[in-house]
Amino acid sequence: MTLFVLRRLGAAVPVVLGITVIAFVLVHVVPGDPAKVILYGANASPEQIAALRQQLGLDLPIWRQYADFAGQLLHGNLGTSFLTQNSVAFELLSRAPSTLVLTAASMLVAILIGVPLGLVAGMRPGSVLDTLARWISFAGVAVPYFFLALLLVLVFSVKLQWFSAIDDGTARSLVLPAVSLGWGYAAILTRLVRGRVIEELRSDYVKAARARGSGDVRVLLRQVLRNSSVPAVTTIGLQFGNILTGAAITEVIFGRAGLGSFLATSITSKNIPVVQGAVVVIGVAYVLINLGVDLLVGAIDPRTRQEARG
Amino acid sequence: MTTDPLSMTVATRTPRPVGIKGLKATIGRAALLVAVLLLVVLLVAPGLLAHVDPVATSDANLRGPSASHLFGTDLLGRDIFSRTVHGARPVLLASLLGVLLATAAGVAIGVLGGVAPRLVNALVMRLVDVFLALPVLLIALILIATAGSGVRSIVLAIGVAFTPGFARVVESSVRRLRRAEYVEAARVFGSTTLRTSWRHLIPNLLTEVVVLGSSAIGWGVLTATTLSFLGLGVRLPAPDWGSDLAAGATNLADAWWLSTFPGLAIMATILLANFAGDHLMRVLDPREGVRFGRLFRPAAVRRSATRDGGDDA
Amino acid sequence: MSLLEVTNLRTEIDTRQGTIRPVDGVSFSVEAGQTLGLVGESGCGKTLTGLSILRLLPPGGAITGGSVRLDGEELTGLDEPAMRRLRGSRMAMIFQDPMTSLNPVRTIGSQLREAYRIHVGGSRSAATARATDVLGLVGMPRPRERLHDYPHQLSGGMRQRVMIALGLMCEPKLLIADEPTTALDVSIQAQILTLIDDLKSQLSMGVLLVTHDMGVIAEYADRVAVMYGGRMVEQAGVQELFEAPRHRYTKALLAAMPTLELDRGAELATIPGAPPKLLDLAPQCRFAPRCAFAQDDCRRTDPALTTVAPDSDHLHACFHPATEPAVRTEPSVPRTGADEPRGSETLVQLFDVHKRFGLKAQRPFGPRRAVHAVSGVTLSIAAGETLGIVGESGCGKTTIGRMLVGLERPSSGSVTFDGRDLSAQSPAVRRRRRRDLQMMFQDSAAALDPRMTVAALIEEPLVAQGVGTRRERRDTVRELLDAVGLPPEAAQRYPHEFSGGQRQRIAMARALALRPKVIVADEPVSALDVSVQAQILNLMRSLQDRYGQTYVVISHDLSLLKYLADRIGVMYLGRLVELGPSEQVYGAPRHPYTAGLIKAIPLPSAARTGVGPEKSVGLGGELPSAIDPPSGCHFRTRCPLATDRCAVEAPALTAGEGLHAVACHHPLTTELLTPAR
Amino acid sequence: SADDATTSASVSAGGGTLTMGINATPDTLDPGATGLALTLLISFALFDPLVYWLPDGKGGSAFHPGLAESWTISPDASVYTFKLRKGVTFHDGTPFNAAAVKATYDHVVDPRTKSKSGLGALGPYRETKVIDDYTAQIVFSAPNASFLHQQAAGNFGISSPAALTKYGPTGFGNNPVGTGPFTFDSYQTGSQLTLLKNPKYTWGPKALGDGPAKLDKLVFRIVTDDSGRYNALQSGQLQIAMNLPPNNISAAQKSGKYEQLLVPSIGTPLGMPINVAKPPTDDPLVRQAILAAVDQDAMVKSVLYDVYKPAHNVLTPITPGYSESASKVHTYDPDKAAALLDRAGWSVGDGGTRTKNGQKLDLNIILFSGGGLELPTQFVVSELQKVGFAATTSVQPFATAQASFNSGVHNLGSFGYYGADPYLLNIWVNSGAIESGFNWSHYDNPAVDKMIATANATAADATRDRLYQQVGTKLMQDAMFLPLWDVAGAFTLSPKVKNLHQTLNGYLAFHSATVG
Ligand SMILES: Nc1ncnc2c1ncn2[C@@H]1O[C@H](COP(=O)(O)OP(=O)(O)OP(=O)(O)O)[C@@H](O)[C@H]1O
Ligand SMILES: Nc1ncnc2c1ncn2[C@@H]1O[C@H](COP(=O)(O)OP(=O)(O)OP(=O)(O)O)[C@@H](O)[C@H]1O
Ligand SMILES: [Mg+2]
Ligand SMILES: [Mg+2]
Repeated sequence: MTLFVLRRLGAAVPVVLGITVIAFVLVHVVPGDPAKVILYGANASPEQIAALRQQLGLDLPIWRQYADFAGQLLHGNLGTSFLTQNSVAFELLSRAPSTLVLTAASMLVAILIGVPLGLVAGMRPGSVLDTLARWISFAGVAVPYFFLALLLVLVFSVKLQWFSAIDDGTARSLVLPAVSLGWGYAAILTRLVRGRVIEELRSDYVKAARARGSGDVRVLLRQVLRNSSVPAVTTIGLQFGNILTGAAITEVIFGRAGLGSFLATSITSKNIPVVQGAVVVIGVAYVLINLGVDLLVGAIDPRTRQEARG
Repeated sequence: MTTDPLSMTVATRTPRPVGIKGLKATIGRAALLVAVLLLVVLLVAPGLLAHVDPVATSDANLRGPSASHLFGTDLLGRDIFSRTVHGARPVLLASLLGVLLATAAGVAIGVLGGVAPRLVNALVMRLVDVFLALPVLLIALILIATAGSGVRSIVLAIGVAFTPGFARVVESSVRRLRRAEYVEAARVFGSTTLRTSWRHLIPNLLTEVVVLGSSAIGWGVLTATTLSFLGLGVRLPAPDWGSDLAAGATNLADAWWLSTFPGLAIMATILLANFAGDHLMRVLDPREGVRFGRLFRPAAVRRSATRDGGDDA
Repeated sequence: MSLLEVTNLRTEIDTRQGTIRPVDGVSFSVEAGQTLGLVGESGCGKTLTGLSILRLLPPGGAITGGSVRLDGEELTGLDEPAMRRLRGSRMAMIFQDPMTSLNPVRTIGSQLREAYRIHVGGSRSAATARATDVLGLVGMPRPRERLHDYPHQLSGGMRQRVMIALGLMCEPKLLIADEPTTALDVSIQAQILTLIDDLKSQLSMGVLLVTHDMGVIAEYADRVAVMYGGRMVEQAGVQELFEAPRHRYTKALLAAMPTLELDRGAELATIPGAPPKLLDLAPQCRFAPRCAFAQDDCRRTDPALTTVAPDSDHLHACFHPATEPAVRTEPSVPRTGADEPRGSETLVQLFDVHKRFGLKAQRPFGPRRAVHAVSGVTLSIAAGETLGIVGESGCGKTTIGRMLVGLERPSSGSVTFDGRDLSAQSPAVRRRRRRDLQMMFQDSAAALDPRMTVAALIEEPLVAQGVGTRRERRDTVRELLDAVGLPPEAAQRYPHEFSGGQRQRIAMARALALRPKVIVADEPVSALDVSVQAQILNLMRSLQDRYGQTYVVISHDLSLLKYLADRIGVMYLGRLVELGPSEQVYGAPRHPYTAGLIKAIPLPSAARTGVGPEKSVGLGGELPSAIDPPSGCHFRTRCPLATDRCAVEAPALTAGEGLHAVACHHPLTTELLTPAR
Repeated sequence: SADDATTSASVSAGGGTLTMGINATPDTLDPGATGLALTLLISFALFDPLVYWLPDGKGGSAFHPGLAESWTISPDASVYTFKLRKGVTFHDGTPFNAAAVKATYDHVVDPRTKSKSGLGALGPYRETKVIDDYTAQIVFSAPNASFLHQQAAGNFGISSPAALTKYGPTGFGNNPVGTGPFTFDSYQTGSQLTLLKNPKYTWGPKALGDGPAKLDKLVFRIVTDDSGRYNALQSGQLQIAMNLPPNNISAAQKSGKYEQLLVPSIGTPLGMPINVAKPPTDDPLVRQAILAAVDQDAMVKSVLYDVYKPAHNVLTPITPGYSESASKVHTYDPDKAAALLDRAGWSVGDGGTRTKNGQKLDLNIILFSGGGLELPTQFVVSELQKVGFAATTSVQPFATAQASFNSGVHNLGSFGYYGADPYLLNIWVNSGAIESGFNWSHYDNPAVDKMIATANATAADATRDRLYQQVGTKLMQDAMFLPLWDVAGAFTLSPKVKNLHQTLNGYLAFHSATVG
């Protein structure tokens, strides 16, 4: 197991390195002068701007800038926000909990809706329940989450006043954003789990289990459930980044201070260090989460461990 | 009402009345037919459906849906029906072209990665991994911020953001196909790598790619509208579902029609794209080439033909 | 009263194409302590008969008539929960593929316990104890430890033992074994079948042994039931059936098998055509379209199962049964030119060829490991001969074949063709050279690009090599199609529209397109039914007579090679352990391994069954890992004759005077193992 | 949470928590460093300036003693001397004196502070002299008549020198310490800012009330989504929602459940700078035609729900130096616009779009996203189309748009600037600010540059105002800006909220505010 983790971590190194390069390069491609961004509103003279450019190291050749950037990264220093002059690490960290909570809650919504629905539908393909599940999943993928969020607020907080319209720190205020963000993924999971269940139910070992006298429920719980949860787990891992950025709009609508919305505004206002920091953090988080997913899949399916051992 | 590809390949548990089976095929075909027709009309001549100028303002502003304005009017008195119809163009164009771009790039990178020697493969696929680790919206946002606004940027954004996912799938398929015996067989009689790629790999990838691409269109629509919802890549006052939805968002309580119709349009498009994609997946037997004449033939009839042939002497 | 009595059983499956009747009025019975062998070609309804007894039918399937009685109790009327209580407790079923029939994500212990606790209940520890016992019973070494293993950690043979153990957890009265050894090597097959046989008498179970292999039936069944097209066509005691088959189908089936004692010069008898599809069948004898003896009545009415004599237990369903007692009615046509001496000039030469496949290191920065797929094979192949390579799964047969045609490069050693080392030449020359070396793959469905027409497929090598004009190529395609016995219309169709045998013909035509000097055929018929297998083997031989190419035939089936090959090379764990003319290798094997292999082959001959239950397991144990092969002689771990010397010194392949080559310190000296017929 | 409990419980006149929804995230809480006008709103609660400048309630404005009891200005407007109030302490207990004034101003010009608007507003600052403990003198290297206005605008709230040293030039932004009516309690990044009553506060200007603040707690809740603020106001999570979109303001007004406070702001109106360097808007006739073609009054009615006031000038009416006559230079007259275009050689082609030498009369409009001009611009475009213009509008992220404006690829952009003194025009039309500043009209007129410089060197208010009026008129005549509407802070509030005061920059002062 440790071996597996080590190998995976080793494989992740070039990816993380690549992420830092991308973070660095992509942002430099965006037009607009960072010095001007910093001095926005200061009515700065060209000389002041030039001085600031020099201070920021923007006059250095690009590879030197990257070397400095990477060197700082190694020390855990993600730079200083152009806008607030606070450290990027601080800015990200102070917003991370809210986003993580929202992301986790959405995933929970997705799993709690998607997996049972998929199981039930897959057990009886073609049944009324299955048809229902499939329509739900179709609708789930089709409704844009931002539109859903708007509708949910209008109905459940403005009209019915069941949930608060903006975040107030309570779990209750998490319900609407989590549902609007998790709904689409619930739909995806439903489809995946359903397909997998159908496939598993057709497999030889299920036939063999039936030949030993296993009933439907036993087959579902003891034979199929574990195998069928693999696509759910891997999908969540792969979609992690997308859920996180999907949170950007949801966060804005529900007045949550989170990474997603922060990242979006930072990109549009060309707050370079923040974007770089966030890209690196998101990239690394993605790598780590998928490592965790691999471990989890390994725990579910012993064959994958074997494969990794090679 | 099976639309799932997996359940289509097996016999069903209980014999079902032919009517429902037929209906299922009909829905798939109808969805595809409607999708194609709509696509053509919306892209080529939206004016056929809505002859009111979508940007023409009038004094009749903020009117609810009525006979003269099917979907009502907005703050500037523009006809929402016309805006919804004409608004399809940027979204569809962006998602179709974007997905097309991603498909082309993904296939190119995937095939390259798949047939290249180990070192090149590692290099290419690591790069793909890097982009895969970055969320689609993030890539899109950065590109929009770079390339400025307009459909072109959204196309580019979707193209770039979707490419790594495609490349990954294609690469693993190529690697699988390369081990396929018929590809090895080609090596035995001395087919060059280039020829093998062209004759065997790419044609056999095609179905998969078509299916992948059609299922990505829904995501493309969602991404495109998300970007324009954020006010990025928008050209005013041209109609656009995302930005029109966003513009009406504050009016949802008092003038629901402003956001609702663009929202429904997005939903319908994604739904249709998914239906059509599912149908494609069902009718495009991986064992045969993509022959488009086949798309509108009933799936059941075709499959039985192949089955019969398969076991026959 | 029989243990199991099946009367006039009918099963239907509703599919999109219509209603399939895979079990159509089948009757038979199984006695306690007896094995009923159920044979027939692929798709004739054997599996579904077994599944119908358990009532585990595919979606859309239902039993529509007849009765199934277990110990006198009628099963067809039972509700699902009652059936569930029976499954696994009073009757158990073993499936063909042990790889897929075990849940990959659960330990075998938990799967064994589950079977027990469903029916017996009881504590976990009781279940564990029982599981350990049963694993011991099926011959699993160190059963307690194995309980924590996952299926993928076991070898194929061990997995099948687990499957059997699963069946035996509740001591069933009836065991249905559906092709329990088809996926396994002969040596393992013999072990497993012997095990089932032993357990049968030990537990006085009734066994329904489903197989398509007449040899297996002959050795392990007490009584035989032959199915064809969903119907029961013949039933008899095993000896009676082999000595005096009545149904024309049974007779033809027996004749089509290449047997060890079959003369190499003879051509195999074939059954034309293919089994019927079980859809919308006309009321006629289902074998009639393929039967040489069919007459009008056969085509009008479906014959019923009747006894041969009033109080005989030999039943058949044939209007014109065979009455002559001989085994072969269709005389084996002597093969023309079979005795002409083959060329002796060396065409291909392998010299000390090694092939290692690198594996990932176990630890990061740890030593890299490798599979030694082939280690030090030296071999020369003469022009025009047929060389057979035989050995257990994983011994490196395919790898040798792939190196011959250049799909794989040797890690060391050389492969020379016409005296020139291929790997030393420029890629362009090498590509041209490929014309001379062609390959036929095992799975023709996989080896033919599904998107190309047959014409395009056959023409492809010519196009790739830039041979001929378009017109010439078209002519070649037509000629080749004719040569392999396919109609010209086939050219415009797609591979999936053909049967397995026909596909193998297409593959053959393609391999011939470039008029190669050598064709390497990797398991060319192992995926085919006996009747079709015979067609392909005959074809291969006739094409050799016509075009004079050299064959290297790779197979795990010694009897097939004995029939087809001039010389046989026996491989074990990457090494060539014996090499010689096929009669000699078979008739007087010098390596203990070869002898064991031969012994393990189940024989369908009446003579053999007459010998009685001399069913000795040819080879014990299993093939060791190719990553860390045993030191010295690789075979020593399974060899009854092994000495200390064998552990130290690897024997070289040497030929004694008048004897063929063997790599053994203690070669056998037996004159002939089996008497010539 | 606990906050809500207090809110609902506070029915009495004093005490309680007031939660206000603001529409943007403050970049920093250091008013000296900030680049966002919004931070100045918070700065009025935490800091006191030397001199307050407040509306007089009659459309005018007046100076009130703040931390300075009196002040004198040298005739050339380059030396300002302040007599300071005694007995004032900072929130951290540090006594207030001249050293604090010096520390505050030196902090703004410290490069490490990376001050944005403060640095710009301060002008040619040389030094602060500590004459004695309670006399401070601020010296400029050039005449700077705008200073007294500027120092009152919020950027120069006097900061605790102890805290400045303790937290450093950037750390102070997270730990603001002033002398204001509220003390800083906590800031949840990007989410909310909590302030507590400063019980010692007795030195506020009489115009804003007596003694310490009435509220116990003042919370600024960041809700960037427009409808989010309105929703939260409706669900009772906010008592004040700032800058709601006009349709919601109008709906709130109609509902009768909320009160509406519109606080005019000094500075420029919101509008569209017209690029005088890029064809076709390099032609003055075309620019005049644009100004004549757009009916701001109609736009305000239809798109802004009549919430704001239409603008026709480069400055808002309450800004010193605002010229009444400049507002009359252009009036809505589409016929005149057509005539002007005819005269400029643009003739009507097919489809109604004018052409000249085969060239279409096409305008490239660039907006930045979230600038609030999306809908109004579409109105403008429809007006322009009526007289024969064609236009393409693209919306870009702010940083991208800024780069476009500086490079001058646009014909029309979007702009609005808050500034305490008409000297802000310098930022906006100075020829030195084209490539890197805010001169998005690319207006290059040395004469105007000089007039503004002269005005800023003139201490006498009347003379100075006159000079600015001339500048304003000249700018309007040159048609380098299409004004749309006057910016104002819009506050929709629950009727429970009372005793709010307005500031001149369109914000509120909470010195004597109460809830319930
Ligand atoms: N699930 C199913 N749906 C439809 N037809 C089926 C199904 N399973 C089997 N059949 C058909 O039933 C017939 C008998 O199948 P069965 O599996 O019993 O054959 P078999 O004799 O066991 O052959 P094999 O030797 O290939 O295992 C075949 O023609 C097959 O095509
Ligand atoms: N590409 C490969 N990478 C790693 N190991 C391989 C590879 N190809 C073959 N091997 C290993 O080499 C050994 C010999 O394989 P090979 O396929 O030649 O055996 P075989 O005799 O043809 O067996 P079978 O009868 O199962 O086809 C096996 O242990 C196999 O696992
Ligand atoms: Mg079978
Ligand atoms: Mg092999």
